[in-house]
Amino acid sequence: MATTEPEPVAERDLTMSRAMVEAVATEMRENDEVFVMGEDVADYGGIFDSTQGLLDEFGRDRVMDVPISETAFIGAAVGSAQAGMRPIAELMFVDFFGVCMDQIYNQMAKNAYMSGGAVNVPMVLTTAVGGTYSDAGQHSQTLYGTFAHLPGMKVVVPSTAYDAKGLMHSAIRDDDPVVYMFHKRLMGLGWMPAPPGPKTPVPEEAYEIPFGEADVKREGDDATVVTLGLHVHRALEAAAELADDGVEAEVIDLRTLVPLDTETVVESVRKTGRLVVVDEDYRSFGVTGEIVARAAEGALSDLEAVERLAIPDVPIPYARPLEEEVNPATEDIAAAVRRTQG
Amino acid sequence: MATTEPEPVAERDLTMSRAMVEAVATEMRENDEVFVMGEDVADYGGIFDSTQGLLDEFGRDRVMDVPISETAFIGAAVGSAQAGMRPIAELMFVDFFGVCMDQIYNQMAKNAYMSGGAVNVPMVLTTAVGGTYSDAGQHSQTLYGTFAHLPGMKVVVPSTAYDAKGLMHSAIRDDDPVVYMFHKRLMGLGWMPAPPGPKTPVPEEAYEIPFGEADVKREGDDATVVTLGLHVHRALEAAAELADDGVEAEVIDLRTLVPLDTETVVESVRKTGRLVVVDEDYRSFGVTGEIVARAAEGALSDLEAVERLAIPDVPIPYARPLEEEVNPATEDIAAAVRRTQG
Amino acid sequence: MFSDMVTARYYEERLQEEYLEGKQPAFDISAGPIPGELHLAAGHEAAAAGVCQHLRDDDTVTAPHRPHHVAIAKGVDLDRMTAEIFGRRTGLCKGKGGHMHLFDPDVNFACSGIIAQGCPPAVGAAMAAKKRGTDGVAVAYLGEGAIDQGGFLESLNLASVHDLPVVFVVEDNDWAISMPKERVTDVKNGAQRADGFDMPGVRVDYNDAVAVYEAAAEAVGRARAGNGPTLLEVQVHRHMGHFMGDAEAYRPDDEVERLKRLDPIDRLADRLRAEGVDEERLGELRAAAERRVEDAIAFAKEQPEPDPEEAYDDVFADPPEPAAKPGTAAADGGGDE
Amino acid sequence: MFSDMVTARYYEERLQEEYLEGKQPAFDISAGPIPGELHLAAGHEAAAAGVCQHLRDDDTVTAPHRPHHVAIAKGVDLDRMTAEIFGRRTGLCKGKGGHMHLFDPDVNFACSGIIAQGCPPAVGAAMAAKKRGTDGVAVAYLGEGAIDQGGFLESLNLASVHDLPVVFVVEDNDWAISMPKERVTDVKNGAQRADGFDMPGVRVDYNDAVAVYEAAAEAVGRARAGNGPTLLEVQVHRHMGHFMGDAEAYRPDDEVERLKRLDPIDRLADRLRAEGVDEERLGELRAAAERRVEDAIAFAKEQPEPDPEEAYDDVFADPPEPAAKPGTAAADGGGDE
Ligand SMILES: Cc1ncc(C[n+]2csc(CCOP(=O)(O)OP(=O)(O)O)c2C)c(N)n1
Ligand SMILES: Cc1ncc(C[n+]2csc(CCOP(=O)(O)OP(=O)(O)O)c2C)c(N)n1
Ligand SMILES: [Mg+2]
Ligand SMILES: [Mg+2]
Repeated sequence: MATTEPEPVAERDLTMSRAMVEAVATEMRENDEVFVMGEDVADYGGIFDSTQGLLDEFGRDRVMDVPISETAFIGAAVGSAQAGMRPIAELMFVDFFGVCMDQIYNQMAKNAYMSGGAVNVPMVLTTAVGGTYSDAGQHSQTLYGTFAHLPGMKVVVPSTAYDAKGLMHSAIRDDDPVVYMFHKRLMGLGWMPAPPGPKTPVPEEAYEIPFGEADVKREGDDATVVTLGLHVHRALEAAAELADDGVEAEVIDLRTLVPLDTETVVESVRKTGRLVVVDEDYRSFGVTGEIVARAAEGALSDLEAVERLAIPDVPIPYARPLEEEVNPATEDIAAAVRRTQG
Repeated sequence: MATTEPEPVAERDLTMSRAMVEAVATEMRENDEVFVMGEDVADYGGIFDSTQGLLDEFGRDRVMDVPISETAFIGAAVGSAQAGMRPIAELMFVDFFGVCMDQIYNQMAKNAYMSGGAVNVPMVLTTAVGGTYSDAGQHSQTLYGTFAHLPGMKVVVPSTAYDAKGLMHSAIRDDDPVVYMFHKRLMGLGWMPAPPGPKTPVPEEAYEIPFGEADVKREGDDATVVTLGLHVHRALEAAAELADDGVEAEVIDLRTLVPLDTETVVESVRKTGRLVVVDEDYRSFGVTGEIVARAAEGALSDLEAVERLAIPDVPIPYARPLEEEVNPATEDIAAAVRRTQG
Repeated sequence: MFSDMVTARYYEERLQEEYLEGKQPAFDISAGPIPGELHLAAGHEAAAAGVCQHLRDDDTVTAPHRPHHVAIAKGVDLDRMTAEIFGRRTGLCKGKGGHMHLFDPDVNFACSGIIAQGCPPAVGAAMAAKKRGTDGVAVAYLGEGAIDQGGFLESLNLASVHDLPVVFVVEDNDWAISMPKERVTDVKNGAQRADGFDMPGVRVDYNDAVAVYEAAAEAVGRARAGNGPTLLEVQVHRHMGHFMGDAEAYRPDDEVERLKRLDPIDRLADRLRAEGVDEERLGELRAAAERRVEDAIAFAKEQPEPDPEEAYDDVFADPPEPAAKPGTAAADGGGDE
Repeated sequence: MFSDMVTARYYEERLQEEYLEGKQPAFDISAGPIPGELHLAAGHEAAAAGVCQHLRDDDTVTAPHRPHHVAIAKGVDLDRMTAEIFGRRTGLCKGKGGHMHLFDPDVNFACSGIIAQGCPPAVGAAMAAKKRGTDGVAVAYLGEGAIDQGGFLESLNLASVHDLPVVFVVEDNDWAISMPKERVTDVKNGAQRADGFDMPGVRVDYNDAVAVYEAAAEAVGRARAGNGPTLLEVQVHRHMGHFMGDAEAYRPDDEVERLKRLDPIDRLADRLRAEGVDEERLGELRAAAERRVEDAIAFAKEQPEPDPEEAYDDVFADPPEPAAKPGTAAADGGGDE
């Protein structure tokens, strides 16, 4: 699947949620088999605006509110996808995966393989991830590693409106199940101000962003910062600070965890020799470990320093000073990069 | 909690399942608050003999068959643990976690933290893991990384009868939730012959094996093989072969994933400079990545070669040649160690 | 009952004030003195007070994401609960749990923000009571939106087959966030779910504390006597948004006004007046409730925030030895830092 | 119906033979021509044949861990299914799925080894049929042990509220492995679960194909006409162990003998005889069934095993570019190997 990045005819600055919805609406117009299912996706338009406006245009048959029965409706998405439709099912918060994981990982993700390719499951599972607003232990996780670990699903994590739209087009058109994780803090919600980064110019036309291609957001020779989601923006901020002190950090936004663009990471590490991995998942047995391992496998002799920043293997606490302590901040990233120098 | 390894007064060779049941029975005799719940744990004695004989001694009130409702009964274990009892709940195959993960990771694992320590959840979740007998994609996984990744549960994986008993005593006495993962192929079932390793001498008295202490099964200077569960035995076999060629591999059995004994791994890597990590979980975003990352963090300058062997990010296939291909074999381990030499 | 209800109502009103005040001029979920989401229960009080009136401290209650009225009726320490909601170190959970995760082991109260997932632990508490031969009971609260969730349905069966002392209390406020119940289930009476599990199902059709009290007397009595579980559905009303900040565009304009005319507190007050309780006494009870709430809020606001370092405590009760903060170089066996 | 039933019965008997033969003298699950676990359905045939008789190729069926009789009744290709069970490359799933994971998209058949998890996808297939305006229906099979599982119970509600064309078929063989149903539910009639969801629940109390056929005519007809789902429970009998190798120590000694006297195939044969079908014709049908089964087994045994390298295919339909085997150095961007 090649990238089709058109010359932008008309571009507007969009929030991430608008960009995501625009892709869904475009695909729904072009393909009657695409429909949306989830809790509060119709009249409410998605708790995080992920389906805003779709009910008005497409009606209740294609934008379906469903009972609070994630196993039943995500499984129904699997069944309708196997029947050839292209459902988009929303798991309101990724933290709720525990009530429906069997449908996600034992059916959705494995049916293609277990059937030897006889069936496909072309569906998108959208889900909100991330903290920073004191929603505590059951509503603030990203669980990036949990999903990326289990084979058979593609896992994508946009960090900008531009990527949100292109990744959504690719996800809906993909013949495999795609887990599309959008970070609440980046969506541009009226009630949860986003940092400046995620709102970007977005072309009006449809375009795809191919899976498995990381985005080098900023080039630099002194250290490689590998990250995704919210922390792309924190890493860029840290890199700007570091640049003032003459330290040039390369910032890589993975964009997709499965497939993972190891090559871009390894090439960068060959160049910089210093690796800092940052994410908002739990530290151990997750994304940061995997990136370090891939770098070690691919560029061990060049690797001079390694740092990981992530949630330090504690559930996400509620009170602000506690949550801030465990969620890597811009200064933490800058400090980690500095530790790798010299 | 200090180790209490008594001078063996009387020792017998036991299978892993007998050793595990012996610990459970001993604790049940001493503490009325300990009880067992699960599917087919009563008359059947556990599909993998994990509760064999307990019904006869303790009766149906303390050895309870339950409906095929994992969310309800594992959640009931959480509730009774919070009320001060010490339930042992069995999830028949770890592969079924998807129907009950919310109770496991959002309640069992987090309630201590979310309550600021006001409540404890002293329960043991026993579960069968692993493949090698063509049980295909939904019944052959270990999911080591999936459980170890999510904070708040201790995760233990015995590889011998001696460890199975000691870890079970520790697990029941521990005030935290402990996930006790036993490998089917090691249990010593009549219908699934175990390799020779897991059947070991086991003292009759109760003893604990403290969590977070890896076991150096074999010392060596040329390479460090870090592993657990079934692959401890394959690694030891490989090490024996390698020794014939003059390559001395150190074999480390992690025994517990949470807490993880980083120190033993790092020390060994400092000595050997070569790290081979082997397990039966999916390769990416799992155990092997974490161990490599910890070694890189702790001994980067000593690290000269890294290899990972695990299930190569595919669901477990059914046919024997396929399953054998994806599950690291003794020769694969030997070959990986050889690749790190020179 | 009246005291619990007016306390709960005033509590929610005051929390709403505190919460929104900190979010002026623009609503920003991260601003103001109360962190996070806030689900308030004004209009639900009868379901809490009518049932919990029958409970002792050693009975267990689990509540869902909308827990304050139930916690108050169950006797949770109001000062420490409020401190928790304000994210303070002396809160029930040292500021780690917050409004959806209130734990008070002294009165066996807990809550969880995941739909229906309080049900299985309540069944477990009942199982413990039965095994220990006490006459303790457990009550699991859930919303009508939760009756479609597997965790609840499985719990009905487990409680039924073991005749466990559990009462499931469904608070039917007709809405699950923006979804009216007709859109998500064919069943008009949630208590009907009991039929498939050979369990008594009872519905209280009016938002009325006395009716709840009477139905609960039977259900709790049945459980306490060892005769097994009951499913009790209670009509309640959601006077506020699903959470604070909910614009409620999905809701008919006049619905809340209409519901407020059926206010369960007014209804109980009328009843008490009819039984001869005079206006003065009611006023005193209200005033006492308000004082208690004001005191709790004042207490909470005085409390210190937790120290960032405390984030690393309490993951485990039995910490690994040597105790080490997860994620630090020490825990990782050294490093190049 | 008779043909499907005798085919299924003979199939299970022959698989049992093949399976156990390879496991002499000591039972070793990893030995012999058929890999893995094996759950056989002798005694369940009426539930499969009686329902599937009403189905077309474009109707969807999902089955659980005990799927062969249903697959046969649904018209799954017997040769390729058998090759799959023998773990061969020309099997339905190229040897990747095996006996619990048979997929035949030509007749819209699938199965899953996780209890009750075939129900939601069946609801989804029915949803697709409804959205597309076809009159297709979906049937989800499950055991009586699965009626306590959330995934089934949630599916009842979802199917009911959208009036979807689904029939849930519970095969009640009284056992869930070693657990008799009285131990795990208070409900004697599993169809009663429907009551809590405003859905018709029907039970066929005898292991009788004609009775199943009639009940299914109504249920499938109702679904096809757009009138919504039905829960149908059918009494069946488990003539064999839960899986091959099950010592069945938990089972009363004479139970199987007793059940065999109620054999649904004998019962149907009697009925056919009474309707004038002569012995010779029945014999021909049996012989044809046996030939078909023998051919399928012979076919399967001739097929090649898959090549180890094939283990890396089919994880994704749209593989990432450049296509790479997961876990190899290429996929990992080089390495020190
Ligand atoms: C498993 C799960 N799914 C979805 C949610 C998100 N959610 C929180 S409250 C709610 C609505 C609950 O409605 P109801 O049970 O009627 O309670 P009410 O809010 O009306 O009191 C939803 C969908 C959740 N917390 N858990
Ligand atoms: C979620 C889940 N829990 C447990 C199992 C293990 N298991 C497989 S079959 C079975 C018994 C099923 O009984 P029933 O549904 O009555 O079907 P039967 O075997 O009698 O045909 C169990 C417990 C499973 N596969 N999935
Ligand atoms: Mg509600
Ligand atoms: Mg059964």
